[in-house]
Amino acid sequence: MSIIQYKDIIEEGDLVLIYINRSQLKPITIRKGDVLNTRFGSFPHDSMIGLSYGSQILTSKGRGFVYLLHPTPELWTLSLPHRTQIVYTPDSSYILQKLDVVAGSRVIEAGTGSGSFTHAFARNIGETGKLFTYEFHEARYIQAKKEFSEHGLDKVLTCTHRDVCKDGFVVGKEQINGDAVFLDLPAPWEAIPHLEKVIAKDRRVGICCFSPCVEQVMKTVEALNENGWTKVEMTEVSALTWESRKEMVREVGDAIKRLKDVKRRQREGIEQLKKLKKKEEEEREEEEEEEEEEEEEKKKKDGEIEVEHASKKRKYEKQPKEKDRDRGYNPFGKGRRVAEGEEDFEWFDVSKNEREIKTHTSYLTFAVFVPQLTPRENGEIK
Amino acid sequence: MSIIQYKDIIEEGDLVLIYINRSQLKPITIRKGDVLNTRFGSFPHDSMIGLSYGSQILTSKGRGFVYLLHPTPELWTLSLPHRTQIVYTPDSSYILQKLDVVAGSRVIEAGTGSGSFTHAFARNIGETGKLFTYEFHEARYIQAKKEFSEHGLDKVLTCTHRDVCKDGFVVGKEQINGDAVFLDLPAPWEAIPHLEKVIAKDRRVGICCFSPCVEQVMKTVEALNENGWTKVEMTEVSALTWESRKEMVREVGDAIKRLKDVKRRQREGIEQLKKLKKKEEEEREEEEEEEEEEEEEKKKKDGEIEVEHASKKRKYEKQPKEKDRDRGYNPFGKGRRVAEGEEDFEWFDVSKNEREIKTHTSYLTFAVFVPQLTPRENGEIK
Amino acid sequence: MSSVHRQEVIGYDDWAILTLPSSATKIIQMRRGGTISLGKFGVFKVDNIVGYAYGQSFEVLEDKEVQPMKSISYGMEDNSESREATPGLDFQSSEDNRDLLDRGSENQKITAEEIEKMKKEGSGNEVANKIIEKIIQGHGSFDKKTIYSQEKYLTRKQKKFTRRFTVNSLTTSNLLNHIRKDRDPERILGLSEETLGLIMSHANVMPGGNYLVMDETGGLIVYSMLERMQGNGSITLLHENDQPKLALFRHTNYTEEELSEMVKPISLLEFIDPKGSRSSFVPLPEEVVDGMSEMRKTRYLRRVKRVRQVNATLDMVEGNSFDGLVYVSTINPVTFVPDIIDRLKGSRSFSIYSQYKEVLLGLNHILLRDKRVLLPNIYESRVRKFQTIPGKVHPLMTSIGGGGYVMSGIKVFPKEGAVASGRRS
Amino acid sequence: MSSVHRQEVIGYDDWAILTLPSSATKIIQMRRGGTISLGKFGVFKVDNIVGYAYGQSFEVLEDKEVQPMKSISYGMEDNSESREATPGLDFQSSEDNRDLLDRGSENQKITAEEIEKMKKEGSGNEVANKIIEKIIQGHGSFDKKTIYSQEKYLTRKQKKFTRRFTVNSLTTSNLLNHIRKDRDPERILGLSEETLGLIMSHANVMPGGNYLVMDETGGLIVYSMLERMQGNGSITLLHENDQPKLALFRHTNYTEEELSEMVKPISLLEFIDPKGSRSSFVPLPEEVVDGMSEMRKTRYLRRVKRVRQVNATLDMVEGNSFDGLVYVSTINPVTFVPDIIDRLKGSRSFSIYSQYKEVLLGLNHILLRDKRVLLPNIYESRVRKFQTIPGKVHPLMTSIGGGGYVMSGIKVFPKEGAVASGRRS
Repeated sequence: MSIIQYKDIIEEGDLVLIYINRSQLKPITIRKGDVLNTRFGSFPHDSMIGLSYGSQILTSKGRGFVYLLHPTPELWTLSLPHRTQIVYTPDSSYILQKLDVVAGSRVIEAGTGSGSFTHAFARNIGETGKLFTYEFHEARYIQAKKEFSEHGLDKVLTCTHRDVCKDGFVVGKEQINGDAVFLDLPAPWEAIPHLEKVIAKDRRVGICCFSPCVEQVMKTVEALNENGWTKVEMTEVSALTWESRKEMVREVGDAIKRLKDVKRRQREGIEQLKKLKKKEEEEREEEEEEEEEEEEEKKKKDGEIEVEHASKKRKYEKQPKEKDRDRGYNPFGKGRRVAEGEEDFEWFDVSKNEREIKTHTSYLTFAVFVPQLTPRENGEIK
Repeated sequence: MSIIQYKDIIEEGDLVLIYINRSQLKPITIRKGDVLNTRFGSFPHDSMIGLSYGSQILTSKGRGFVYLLHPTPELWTLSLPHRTQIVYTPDSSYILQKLDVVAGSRVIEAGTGSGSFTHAFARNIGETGKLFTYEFHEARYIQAKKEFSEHGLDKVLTCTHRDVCKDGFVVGKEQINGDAVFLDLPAPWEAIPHLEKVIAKDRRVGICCFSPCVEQVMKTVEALNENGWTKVEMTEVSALTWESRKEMVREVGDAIKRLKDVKRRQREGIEQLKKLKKKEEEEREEEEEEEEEEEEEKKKKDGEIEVEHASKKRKYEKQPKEKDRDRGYNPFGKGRRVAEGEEDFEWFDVSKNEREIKTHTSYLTFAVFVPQLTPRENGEIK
Repeated sequence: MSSVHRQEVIGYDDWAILTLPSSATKIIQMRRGGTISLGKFGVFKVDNIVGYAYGQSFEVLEDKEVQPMKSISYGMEDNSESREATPGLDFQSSEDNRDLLDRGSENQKITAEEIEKMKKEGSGNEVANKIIEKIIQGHGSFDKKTIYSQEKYLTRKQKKFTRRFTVNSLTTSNLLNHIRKDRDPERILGLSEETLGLIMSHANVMPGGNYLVMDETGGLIVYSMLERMQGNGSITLLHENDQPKLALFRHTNYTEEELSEMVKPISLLEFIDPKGSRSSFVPLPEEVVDGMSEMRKTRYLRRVKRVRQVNATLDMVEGNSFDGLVYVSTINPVTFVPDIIDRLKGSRSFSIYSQYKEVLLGLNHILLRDKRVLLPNIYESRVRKFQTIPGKVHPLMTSIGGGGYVMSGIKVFPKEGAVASGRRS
Repeated sequence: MSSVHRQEVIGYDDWAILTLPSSATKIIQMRRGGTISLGKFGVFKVDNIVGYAYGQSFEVLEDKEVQPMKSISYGMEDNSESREATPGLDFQSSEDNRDLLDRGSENQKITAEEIEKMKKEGSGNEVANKIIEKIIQGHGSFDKKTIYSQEKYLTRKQKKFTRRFTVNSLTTSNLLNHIRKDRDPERILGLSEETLGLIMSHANVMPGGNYLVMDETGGLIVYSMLERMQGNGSITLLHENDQPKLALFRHTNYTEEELSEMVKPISLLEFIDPKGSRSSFVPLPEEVVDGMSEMRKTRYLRRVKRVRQVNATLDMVEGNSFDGLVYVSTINPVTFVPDIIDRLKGSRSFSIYSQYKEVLLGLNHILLRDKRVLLPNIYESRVRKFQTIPGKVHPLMTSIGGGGYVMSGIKVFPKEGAVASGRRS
């Protein structure tokens, strides 16, 4: 199979991405007799063969399940361990768009890194184009080369173990003729002078350099200018993912009605008893709050903060709609707890970021190289 | 009057901000006998005296009107011509918050510039604090000093004509004891060494340097470190203003119904005539579109682009709600035009940015200076 | 693959985009022997630019001639590549702006009429330099500006008067930015370049795929997909009128024939009722066709072809055979997307675009509960551009607002009886 | 002005915020003779830090002693101010990472137990350095990292083990960031420091003003306004239960009395029906009061004072006398804000906060049509922080999401008969 060509039915030897949950995607290669073990249960590979991509499969007891996904460059990126250096989709999709990487493009990439962007390049250029990717870290090179083979990319790309800053990009006698260049290197300015030998000479060539620090960009801009690249443009992509949430519609009228009710009861003289009860309740609440605080303190393990993931469900105080308003709610507003989006209540559709958001990956420095053709030497079109 | 103390009734000599429209705020000083002329009509100052701030007044013919606003630092900022260098509210409000500028603070500001931020500082510190502001550009200094007097800020601030980078901040024999410093200078690093003489020695002092370029920040960071400032933090404020708009809810069912209608008419054989008509219409439309394009081309005045302001109303194609669906709409979807938010239609509440948004003002570099007190020399608390 | 359109060298009859020093853009067609007018930036002959690589810059000379330039900003201040080439303007500058008054145009003594007159007097880039020189002389307080302000002022004036242009090919990005910046962003529903990139990547658009598309941008989405696929694969284009609206293609290098090879139009009505929309046309026996006159035969065969195409498209719909969905339409996706999902193959991705996040929110809530969809997420992407003049690096002070939002997800086949809990942990 | 609370020097009984090298924070109170435990960062005596300026940093030594430090990061790698003071760690580094494997914790040979043991063996900051040294020795491929990665690694470890802290005063910003980063942002409805600043400036909060306030953050908004006003002006606090919820004040330097001097609570019910909420209490004649027992008199006078306060607050409501509105509540502003507008004086500003833009949109549409309001705008402000290590300047890779939105506007008095068109041009 190939990651850059869809197929419909899962066969032995296929790469399948197992969707376990929102944050867990596990790549496996289908082998008869093998078994996939997850914390939701075991799934024999044999049961996957012959199914359509996208199928859900259950454990024998029917308690746990996973989905069998066709790999795509974007899903492959999600499946990689986060500690690896990865060019994520907001950056990669913009670079592909701006460098105009399409079917037939000839792309130069250094370094290969985790190979995540390599997949997206390969997807875009297809079998009519060619990708040249370079990695100087040997272990990473071996790993990437193996993955590219397994993912059916051998026809589309050449992966080379090389320090391009020292040794340039020339590979054997192959004409590279790159029309798009991507440099994700600590010192792209050392690689830029070597590009002249491998970029196309008959058409416009685009480049993108990917560097986290401002100082790197400055050196890169200088090197680009010195080496004949023009239209130098430094950019930065800010990306956000939005969660859709429900926020309860609370009306001032309800709060006022509640207060009126309290007042009425006070007048009716039944307040004394309630007050005692309320006080107890409040004290309990305070205690709970303090306990909660202490617990949080503990969690922080003496100063180190554990980031909570935002997906935990929020709870709302009961705030019934008009028709429910008579169903004896608590005058002190401490009703039963309501789950987010519960029916019988009104909700705003709202959007929210994750608790921790990515605010920087790298600066993208783009430029173009335009060969100065001479079609009308001697006044004639050549 | 004072811009930093509210009053209720307009009197002679007051500074009033005339609200003409969303983008026009005009400051005037009320003088008996004077007349304010706007393109919406003339308004004698005499008619304003004795009115409450916030009043709307009409021209004698009742056709045009303006509002009489009490100046605030934020409105004053909006009233300044855009070409002047201004610290806008998203930056100024964050700086005030982070530097903890409150009633009683002692603030050092250089340079004064348009004086817009000076007003916000003065508002926050009130009459129990003190502001020292410095401007090296003589004409600007004279203008600012005049405005500060007119705006009732003399008690709160001292405005000095001075190149602080050369001559420092010391003013006569006054003890400045600044606890917050704001530097909006081309080379803040030249002013930083002079601060030592004028900042408080018995408490933490905060500083914010305001510079548009990265290189300025780098030099500033270095100077802060060298001069004993700690907790150096470079930040940037991104601010957006959101317009609320209405987007028509278009349903796929309506489109399908329209298509069915067309098909039915086709079957009924009345299509031939319509087609002719339609073709004419389309051709007319194409022509119109081309004319429109040409007109736009012209507008660009051979390459210079005029930015359209986004407030122009959008038009929607008619898309009636269920109950209106029988009112003979045009099968080709070319009904009468509907204004945004028109009743009888369904609308999404949506939000939108302005066509042109501010994406950068300056980097804000914060730091603190903590005096190293020695309360327990000889093992005793002093 | 006749619909391959990668432009490398400027050729006759090509459509292309000119960029001026002010970064204004203009769509032109290279007609043999024709001339192109840039208004006050001059006039040049098409013949003079044919044969150069796309991306080439030129300076307009006299007699409609041009001089190829290394870049459009060569010799200008905001481009360090050619710092040494800056015309040796020698003016006094102040160490700071302290003596400069904020008087705006009051400082300028040269009038607009004088500039207009000068422009008519000469041609070529020399005029620009002369005008700039005059403007500086006319500027009452130019020598009171700092070198920094002087440079900024010069750059602004140079951009305004320099007679240069770059010829760019009609890539999707160039086309999009032309519409978004110089025409009206609303024409393409506010779509930005970075958001288009997101749409394409999240829908996994690639050569060889068969995609279902709603395109209310006048054809920009179709254009983008054609560019990426280069003749390999198919686009089934849903339209809500009697035919798709692809006005944008009028000024591109695609012919009707090339378009029809890759793009299969289908109306919403045909899409929701594929069975009922099949043609009742029955092919005639071969011998009858053979016996037709040449003209009738041609007409007949064309009809056969059309019917086969429509039926093939309906087959794809009925077979739920699409490799992806790209939905860029103001039709409320809540009312339609859930119906489309079934038409996708398993494990295929979709991208739904809206200018407004609020419109996608409702759909997102629904798809979060739809077992046929995994990972329904709303994405936003915004690019900031920087000035990179050495010593003066900072983000651009302003840019175009908006850009839109993308919701993507993956089509899956849920199994009856699977426990819903634990699915989204 | 008893409610003035600007902290300058660390004093007994003060509440303050400690910051650790990891930037975790902790609220403490300085009890005379007490000790404060920082868990694995050590223990110190309160007496040892009293008298220093707020903002002072310390290193924890043995016997609960401390050593004042110029800054918390003094001597650490990410702080260029003390580059020369970096402990002379002398390790081999690689020119690049080419030989380093991505094996995560596999590379580390020192165990967690060993580290724990070392921590117990010593005290003072020496331990931290020893641990770090050990960790480096135990790191199988430390010398294969680049200098850059080595530095990053060291900084991370130093932050984790260095026994230092800074004593910060309880400013609103410090309090807000403590809750937002180390507790739960939801407790303050997701409010960020920059958005709080916007709220305050757009409502023109200043000493001497009389403000109407809704505060669902446990008191952070009230705290912020008190800090800005420093005892000058008043806060009329609307509450939806029988009393305002100001839990946050339990750990601050304000006493109940100080609070009650500036903060006037009023329930929603009293607010919407000020007439009906007036006490029917009639003061007794002076001679009767004079004749009371001391205890009864005190009780009586307290009651008089309370009634007068409530009536004064109701007077402000009835007199439409507020200088501004700060609305930070989950009660849908659409259902309440239009009723409040009348209670503001002319040309006064308001700030309405919501965590969600969608909630403000509906209100904005209504106020755009409300002639009593000018310039109803929705603002968003987000701060990005940067790393400023020389040679490695870049925005921080992650930060906390959200921060909320502010709608502000100005109350005006429309004139009957004014033509609506042309008002918002």
